[in-house]
Amino acid sequence: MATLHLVRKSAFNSQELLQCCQVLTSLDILILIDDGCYNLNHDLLADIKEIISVKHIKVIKHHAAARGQYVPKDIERISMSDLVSLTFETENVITWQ
Amino acid sequence: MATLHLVRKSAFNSQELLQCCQVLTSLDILILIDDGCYNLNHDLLADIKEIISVKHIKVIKHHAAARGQYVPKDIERISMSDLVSLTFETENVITWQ
Amino acid sequence: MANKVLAILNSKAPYSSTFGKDSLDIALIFGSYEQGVSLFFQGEGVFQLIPNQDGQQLSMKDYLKTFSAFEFYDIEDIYVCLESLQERKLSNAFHIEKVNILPAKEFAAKLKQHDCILRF
Amino acid sequence: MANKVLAILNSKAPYSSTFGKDSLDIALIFGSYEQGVSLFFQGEGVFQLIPNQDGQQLSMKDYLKTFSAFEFYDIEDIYVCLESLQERKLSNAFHIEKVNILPAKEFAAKLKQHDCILRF
Amino acid sequence: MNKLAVIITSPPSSNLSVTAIEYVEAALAMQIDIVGVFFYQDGVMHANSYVDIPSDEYQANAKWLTLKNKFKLPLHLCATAASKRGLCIDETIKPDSQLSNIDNAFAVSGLGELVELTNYADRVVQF
Amino acid sequence: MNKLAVIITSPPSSNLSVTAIEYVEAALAMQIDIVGVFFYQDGVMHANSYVDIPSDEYQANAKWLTLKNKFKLPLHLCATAASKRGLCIDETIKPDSQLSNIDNAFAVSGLGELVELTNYADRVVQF
Repeated sequence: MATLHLVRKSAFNSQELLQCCQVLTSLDILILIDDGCYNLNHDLLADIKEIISVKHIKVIKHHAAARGQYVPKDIERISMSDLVSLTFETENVITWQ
Repeated sequence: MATLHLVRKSAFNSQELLQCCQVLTSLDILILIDDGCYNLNHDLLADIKEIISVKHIKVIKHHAAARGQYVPKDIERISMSDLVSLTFETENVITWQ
Repeated sequence: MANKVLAILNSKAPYSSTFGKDSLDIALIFGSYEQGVSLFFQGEGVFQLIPNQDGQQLSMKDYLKTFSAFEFYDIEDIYVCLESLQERKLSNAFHIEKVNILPAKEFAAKLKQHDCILRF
Repeated sequence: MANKVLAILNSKAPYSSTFGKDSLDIALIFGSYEQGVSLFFQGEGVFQLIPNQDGQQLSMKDYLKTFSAFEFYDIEDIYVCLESLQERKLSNAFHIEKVNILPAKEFAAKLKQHDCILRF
Repeated sequence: MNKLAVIITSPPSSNLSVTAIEYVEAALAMQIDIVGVFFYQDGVMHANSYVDIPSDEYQANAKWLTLKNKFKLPLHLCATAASKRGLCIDETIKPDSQLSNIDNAFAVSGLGELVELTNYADRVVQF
Repeated sequence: MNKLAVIITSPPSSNLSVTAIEYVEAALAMQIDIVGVFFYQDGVMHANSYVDIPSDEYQANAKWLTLKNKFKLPLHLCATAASKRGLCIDETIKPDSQLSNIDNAFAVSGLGELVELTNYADRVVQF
């Protein structure tokens, strides 16, 4: 069972990413979206990489770019259409907002 | 110059108390109000006691009681009228919400 | 056709926002339609379960009292995250009965069994 | 009679909420009334100052561009909390000029000199 | 065919709503069957015809009307959430009357509609 | 005499508004001179006469009317914030007309009013 996690908030100011991390399992996919893009530079992302493969961490491309956030090469930048596809490639969705 | 700080949020889920702590100086007064009452049991309160006297930490009595929060004996429980008085006994106010 | 089973993940403290009440309304509707619904409490959401609360002191209608009607609505799967309790130095005393405390890993496993997960 | 001097403490990231824009509107009104106004950035608020942002990609009118008009409105006291930058691993590059980086203690001292402090 | 239900809880003044609308537009462009969009909490403000956003800013409310007209997208408004936020849920006032401030693209519903959508959809996404 | 200005940014559906109103009531009872209450951001919803909260819940909007009538408390509404949130800031519609949803206890103002209040008050408190 893979869950799609949409993280919309910054871990620098709220617990959403931490709580997501608490329920994350190895096949899950994590999407950084809206202010969740600030998490690209948060230390918690290292802990998350120990639970899921870095291939399973993705960021909405224009959301990161709008916020001036540098996206490391190993993190995939996706579009809204990609996000729609992922919604049906996983079994359920949790929105962390 | 004493500032009155109204902390309305829980430090377990947001940075308001930490940010308040960053700008707190020795004569300031800290009021735990609304969800700020949950901070009665947060570790950050110990750091705050090193900056201001525990006499300068107060909690809105019915806000803590409504939330089932135990108030240690050394922390004064105040009413809304007390809060109004404190507003004019200090030089300015910051609402952390 | 099997009915979908809903999980509601409660993440907000009870009084300052309407999230807890908005979440409860959904749980009760699903219950009254005889649709499976499980409740999960994590982070600040655990404050919805602690004892000795009294929203009336805040001039509110205290929706937490309605939690005692869960059994009537066949809402029996109630889970709270152990780590969230520990972070807040909370005991296992709750204002309703039959709350299951689960470590994050088991909490996650239960949560992910649901077809639909809403978070409030 | 001396005019009151306003400090605005900005604490939210720029795009997902309207706080940054709502705060800016107040700053510009005070500026246009020739009332003293100082701007402080702390916590997530520091993201309002970083370079290479582009709200248009979010289909927004990018209010951050208006920050370049601060000098025109005689808004010259702009302070950012050093600790907030460090927590977020941010450098001292900003999209406007003349931003003063202050350690928390000095940031606090400047802030508390104001008669009225609003936080957004 | 993949069936999707969407729940909107962010107000139109927030950029979070732009994200939701872009997601819905992308799904429609991919022929996903959106069985309904349910507006709850502050999301109900999307149905308020009195909302007046400056013309050079994003017009979330108008976007929903366009999507409704082009794709027959079902838009459901939670009546309880709406009446708490100044939408005129008065059954004696018709949606097309001058006195109603509810856009007539929206169907006034209850949470029962959310039960239906959840049962019918393969995925439910909250924005 | 101590002069106080209050800024309200929380919506009536939130218990944070109860706190604000209790604070204002306490100040009035202590003969504090409240030079004005300024409603901004989601606070403008307090002026929406269409807001309909169940009768057994706290009636924030009605509380403001009572305070206004009893103490001549000046209530100022930020027009820009209000029009974005579905209040009918149309100068061709009078506040007492059936078409306006702004409670006539509230004066429609701009941010300039906030400058005045800040200048005139000894303390400004934000809720």
